[in-house]
Amino acid sequence: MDIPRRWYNIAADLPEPLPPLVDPPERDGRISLLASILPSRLIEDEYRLDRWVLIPHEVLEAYRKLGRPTPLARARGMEKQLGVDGRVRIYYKYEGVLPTGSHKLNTAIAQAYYASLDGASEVVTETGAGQWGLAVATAASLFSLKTTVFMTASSYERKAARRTLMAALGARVVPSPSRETRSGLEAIRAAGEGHPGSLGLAIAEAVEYTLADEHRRYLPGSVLEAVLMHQTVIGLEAEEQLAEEGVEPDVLVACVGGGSNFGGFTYPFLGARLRGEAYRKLRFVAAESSAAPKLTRGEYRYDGLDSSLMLPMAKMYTLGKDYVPPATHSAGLRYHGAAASLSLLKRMGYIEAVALPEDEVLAAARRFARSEGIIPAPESAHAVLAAELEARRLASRGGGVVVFNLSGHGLLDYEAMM
Amino acid sequence: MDIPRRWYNIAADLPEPLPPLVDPPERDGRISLLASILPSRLIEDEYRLDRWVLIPHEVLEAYRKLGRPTPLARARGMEKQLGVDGRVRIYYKYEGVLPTGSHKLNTAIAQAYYASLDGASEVVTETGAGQWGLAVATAASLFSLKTTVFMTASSYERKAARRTLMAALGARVVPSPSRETRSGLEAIRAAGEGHPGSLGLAIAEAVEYTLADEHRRYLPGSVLEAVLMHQTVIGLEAEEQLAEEGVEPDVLVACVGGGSNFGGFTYPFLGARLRGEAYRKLRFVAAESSAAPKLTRGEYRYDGLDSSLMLPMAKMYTLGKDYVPPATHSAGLRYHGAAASLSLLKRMGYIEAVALPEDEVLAAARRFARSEGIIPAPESAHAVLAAELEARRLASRGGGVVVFNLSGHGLLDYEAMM
Amino acid sequence: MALSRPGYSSYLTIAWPSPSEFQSLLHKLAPCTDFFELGLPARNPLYDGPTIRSTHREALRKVGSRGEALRLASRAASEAGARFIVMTYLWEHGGPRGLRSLVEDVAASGADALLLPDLLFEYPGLLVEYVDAAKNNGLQPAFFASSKFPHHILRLLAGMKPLLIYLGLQPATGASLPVAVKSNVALARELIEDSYLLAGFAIRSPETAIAVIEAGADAVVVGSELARLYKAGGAEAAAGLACAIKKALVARRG
Amino acid sequence: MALSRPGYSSYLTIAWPSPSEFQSLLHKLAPCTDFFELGLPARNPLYDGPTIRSTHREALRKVGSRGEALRLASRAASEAGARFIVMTYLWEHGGPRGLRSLVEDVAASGADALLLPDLLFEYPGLLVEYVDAAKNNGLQPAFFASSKFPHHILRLLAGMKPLLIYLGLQPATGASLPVAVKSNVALARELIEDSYLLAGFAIRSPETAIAVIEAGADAVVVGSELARLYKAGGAEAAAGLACAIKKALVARRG
Ligand SMILES: Cc1ncc(COP(=O)(O)O)c(C=O)c1O
Ligand SMILES: Cc1ncc(COP(=O)(O)O)c(C=O)c1O
Repeated sequence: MDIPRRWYNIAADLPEPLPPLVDPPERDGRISLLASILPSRLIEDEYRLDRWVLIPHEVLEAYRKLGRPTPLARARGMEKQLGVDGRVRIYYKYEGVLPTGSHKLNTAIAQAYYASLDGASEVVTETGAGQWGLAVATAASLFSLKTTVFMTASSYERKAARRTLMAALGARVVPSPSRETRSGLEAIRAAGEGHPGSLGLAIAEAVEYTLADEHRRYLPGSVLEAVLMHQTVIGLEAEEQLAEEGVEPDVLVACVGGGSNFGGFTYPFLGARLRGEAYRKLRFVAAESSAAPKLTRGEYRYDGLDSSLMLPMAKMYTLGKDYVPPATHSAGLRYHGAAASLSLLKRMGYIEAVALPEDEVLAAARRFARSEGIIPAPESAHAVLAAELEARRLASRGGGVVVFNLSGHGLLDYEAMM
Repeated sequence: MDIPRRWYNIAADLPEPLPPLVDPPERDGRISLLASILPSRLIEDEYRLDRWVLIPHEVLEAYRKLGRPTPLARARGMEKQLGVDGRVRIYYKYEGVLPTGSHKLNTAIAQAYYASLDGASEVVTETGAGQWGLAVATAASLFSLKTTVFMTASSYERKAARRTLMAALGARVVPSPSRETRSGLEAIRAAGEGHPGSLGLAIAEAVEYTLADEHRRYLPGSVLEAVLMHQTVIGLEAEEQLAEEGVEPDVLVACVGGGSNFGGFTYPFLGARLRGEAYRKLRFVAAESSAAPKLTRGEYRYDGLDSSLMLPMAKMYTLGKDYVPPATHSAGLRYHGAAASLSLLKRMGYIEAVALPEDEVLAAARRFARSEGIIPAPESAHAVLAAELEARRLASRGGGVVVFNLSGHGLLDYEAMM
Repeated sequence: MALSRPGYSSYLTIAWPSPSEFQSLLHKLAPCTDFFELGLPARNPLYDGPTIRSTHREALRKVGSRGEALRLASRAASEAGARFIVMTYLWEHGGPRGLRSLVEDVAASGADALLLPDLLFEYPGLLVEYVDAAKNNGLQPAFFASSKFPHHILRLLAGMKPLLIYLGLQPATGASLPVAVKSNVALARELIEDSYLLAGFAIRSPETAIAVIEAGADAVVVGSELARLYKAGGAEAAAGLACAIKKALVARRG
Repeated sequence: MALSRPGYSSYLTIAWPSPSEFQSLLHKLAPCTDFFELGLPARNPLYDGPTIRSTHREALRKVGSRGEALRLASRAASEAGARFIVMTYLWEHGGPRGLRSLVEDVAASGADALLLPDLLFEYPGLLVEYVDAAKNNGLQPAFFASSKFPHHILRLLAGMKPLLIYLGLQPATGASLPVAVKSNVALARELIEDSYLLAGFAIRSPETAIAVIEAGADAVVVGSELARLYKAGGAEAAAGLACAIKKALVARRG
């Protein structure tokens, strides 16, 4: 099997048009800000009419060298452990083989390449636990770009591993709030030196820092349609791999933070379904954290992509941009909203969602580690648990095939496993 | 490209016969002990006349699901960073895509499967920093075996990540010295509770613990010829991948702890060279740590595989079984000897060796991370530095192709990068 | 009545900067404008950029009601002898329940069409009712599509014989035209076959306009840049750009 | 003179447990043994297992010199009318410089061959000299190969017309014969063509012996198990196993 040559843009096949990004009524200029801080080719990807978008050669090369195609594996150990073997077949697509250990690299590579096309010298982003920051630092180094990552101060202290790794990659990791931006200074002035930081504040700092120099570009890690599109390499590979196995899935499962691994994994299948070409009975299950249950408990409306309204608003399922989720190990699923296309498809009933509590998720992670030999990222473990539930359900109805996306490994999240 | 179906046994092609394992004159019965604690199929692999050994179906399946074939990548960033681009092409084979992050899993899977063939219920091993222990815990869980890992007490305290991950996989991780074995109790009695442990002691405990129950098997992580043979999947894949690229290498480089990733990577090429079939001018460079410079400074003689002479002796380059290397981050390269076949080939001039100091190695690791986007394990970084040196040398002589094995990622060794 | 190909359209917010200035600006632009797109002042012009948004805010202070605004548009256009379509967000008019009366009012103003940018995004189920209402009132339907739009819906819209399909290219604000914009226009052209394709957003020079036309659009519309120029250099400056674009298009058709 | 096919060989350490017991044990085994492999007592019998090693330690205490041991072997064998080869480590005889005198002494003892297990592993460069010395002294060469052995060297050895090539199967100590042992024997057979293939180590029952012969060996040798049986049940017990194996082999040839 080879790497797909094209990304899939589901907007072309949606049953209804995708509501566009808009400026907040009370805060103009967010869209044009976006257009001026993002790599311009990313903006193009975000506003693409084409169903298929050619993956640039340089990105393909990087995909190949970093481990794409990623494996699709039969989860025989999991089947046995669940007692569904013989009736239900479970497969998983494994993105943890990528060097930063998660799917985040798929879009980071494209975005860093795009920044280099703009003649940028530096990329900038924010990070919580560090998955995205590490992916950006990695991708940036591949295209010889400097990296500055605003890392929430509390994570900066507690997540020494990813911070050190980013630094080893040459990234400058700045605890946020910092004294490098007006937003940072204001926060420090208001709350004192001990400010733990927040993702909203880190975004504001990253954007402000990006704006201060025209050779900087800001890279977003999820939620944008372009990001979901970049991730469709996952699903496109999976589709071909399942075909090679001669397998027709009954349910696809992935976890949802902003929606990029879910969209990346399911959209190629969902698109074929929407076009009426295949997968008539295929179900799509989104596994979210009960700490941030936007798809199951959120409202469908326009809301800010970030709490500080630095970025535009999207029409999506949201818990409100100021929602503060309870502490969990799954930092990547704490986002308050879900990508516009995913929200639309959920709204229309094409996608089902389930919110899962962390203790059960981590128990599933342990079961999976023992039965399959891979320690899942806490985020990805939501997909594991949801897949277990689906497998059990199928088993009680005569059998079937569950395929889920294992978006990353948990080697650096070992505290979650304690 | 598909996974190789067979392992390659270089003993069949060596220019001179491989000196066999022997019992220490002063300590009988080590070979028969080995035969009774190892999985019997592993013993068969260790005493194999065949040049090619079929990989069991179950092992192949596990290889596939866990990410084999692993990628072979062109290191364009590294070429550019070294200033040799245009003259020297550098490639690396990347074993870090495997779920525990290193090549160790290639043999752990085979060995755990072999243990299951014996009807064993539990596998046992020792570990220092935890790479091998984690690989065993992972492989064992795939074959539904219990795992007990004796981890040197000092690492047990300091390496919480790998310890926790092993536990998450269901392994019982016991700090050594423990109170579970006679050897452990004696060590505690002699040195008190604060005993930091040693690999020799951990081996002694693991062997003793294995012997206490016939359903236990002991799994060795390197040095044995069978282990090197299992690792030849690396080189066999690389050979095919290079052929697909239309590339003929000039130098192959890998790091050496006990020799398993070096042998696994180079032997398929070296074998073809020994048989006179190809690679007439190919050079083979072993990168060792100057903290344990057996190939460059050791003696070629029979010596114990472990300091406590629990296991037999092998004829090898050795610094003496009681050699205590200075502290380094490259725990996997601190071994006092090198596999028998590797030592023989070094002795005969087929393999060159270079000992590298840790500070330069870690600097190379950082350069590689920045230019290639992968954070190498400190062990693997020795191969990176040696490859840099070879690339520079080739560049000054008109150019060529360097291929090295990147045996693992350094995500869990971030302290080394600080 | 069909629109000219290639065509050039000027967007203005009705009553901006004031009713009289609006009227004279329209007058000034009319000779170089094939048809106007006139926006009803809105509280929340959702899909518009900052420049247009501010025109809405200012215009809102100048006209009291929809009726008043439409009468102003109607008067200005007929005095200038210009064709026009009206653009407004359905949301501003009470959503679905406001549709029919809105269509009637717009039809009464002499507009060729009513363009509701939020129709398909926020009220996709209202498509048939909108087309029906438009036709019943002597309007041709006009549709707003984004550059991230389902292909089957573009085809469906084309099948409804609209006056035009407006393709929003936002937010391509770079100086040179990004490749994706060209490919979006070309693909839209393919999907809607010979329907009239009006492309807008982010056009501010004759070169860009030509590029968009060459990619497959029938017409381009300029809005923000006209407002900016007007603020900077008055009606002359705005008309300068409009006429330069119109000239370039005519020259190209040659 | 060629060895019989299939053949059975008993290994004994010369002078173990004592010169006289050795002599009578050999006598007892002779009727069922096609040829003996007699080991010169060694200080460090490198490749041998614990049982044989202890026989060496004990025997060393009973004989003073190589000459004495060889005379004992010679006498015992001729009295029993048995053929024998002598096994010893070259290392024990001063290595390379001791080779010629060792060969002469062994030839003088009436042995058919001198087997030096460490020759090819520790002194691979001495191969030609060994073959030369052996032939000059009326001995046929005999070689020891392990089950992890270069194929080209096995072929080379076969080309030297040896009396036998001994294939060490160690340390296959399981009850049933592992698959690898069978495939090793079969492959060795293929590589050495019709050279005489003697297989040893870890054989302790007629069944294993038959299996090894069926896999392609010409003969099997038993050592450790004979020593164990002798210690446990005397010469009768040892002969019991030897004769059972011999009988099984003959029956099979039937
Ligand atoms: C391993 C992993 N999986 C999933 C997610 C969730 O993000 P998304 O929904 O964009 O895939 C994250 C985010 O950090 C992650 O790190
Ligand atoms: C990543 C990595 N590379 C290399 C080694 C060295 O071992 P070997 O020489 O057996 O490949 C180790 C051992 O732990 C390791 O973890």
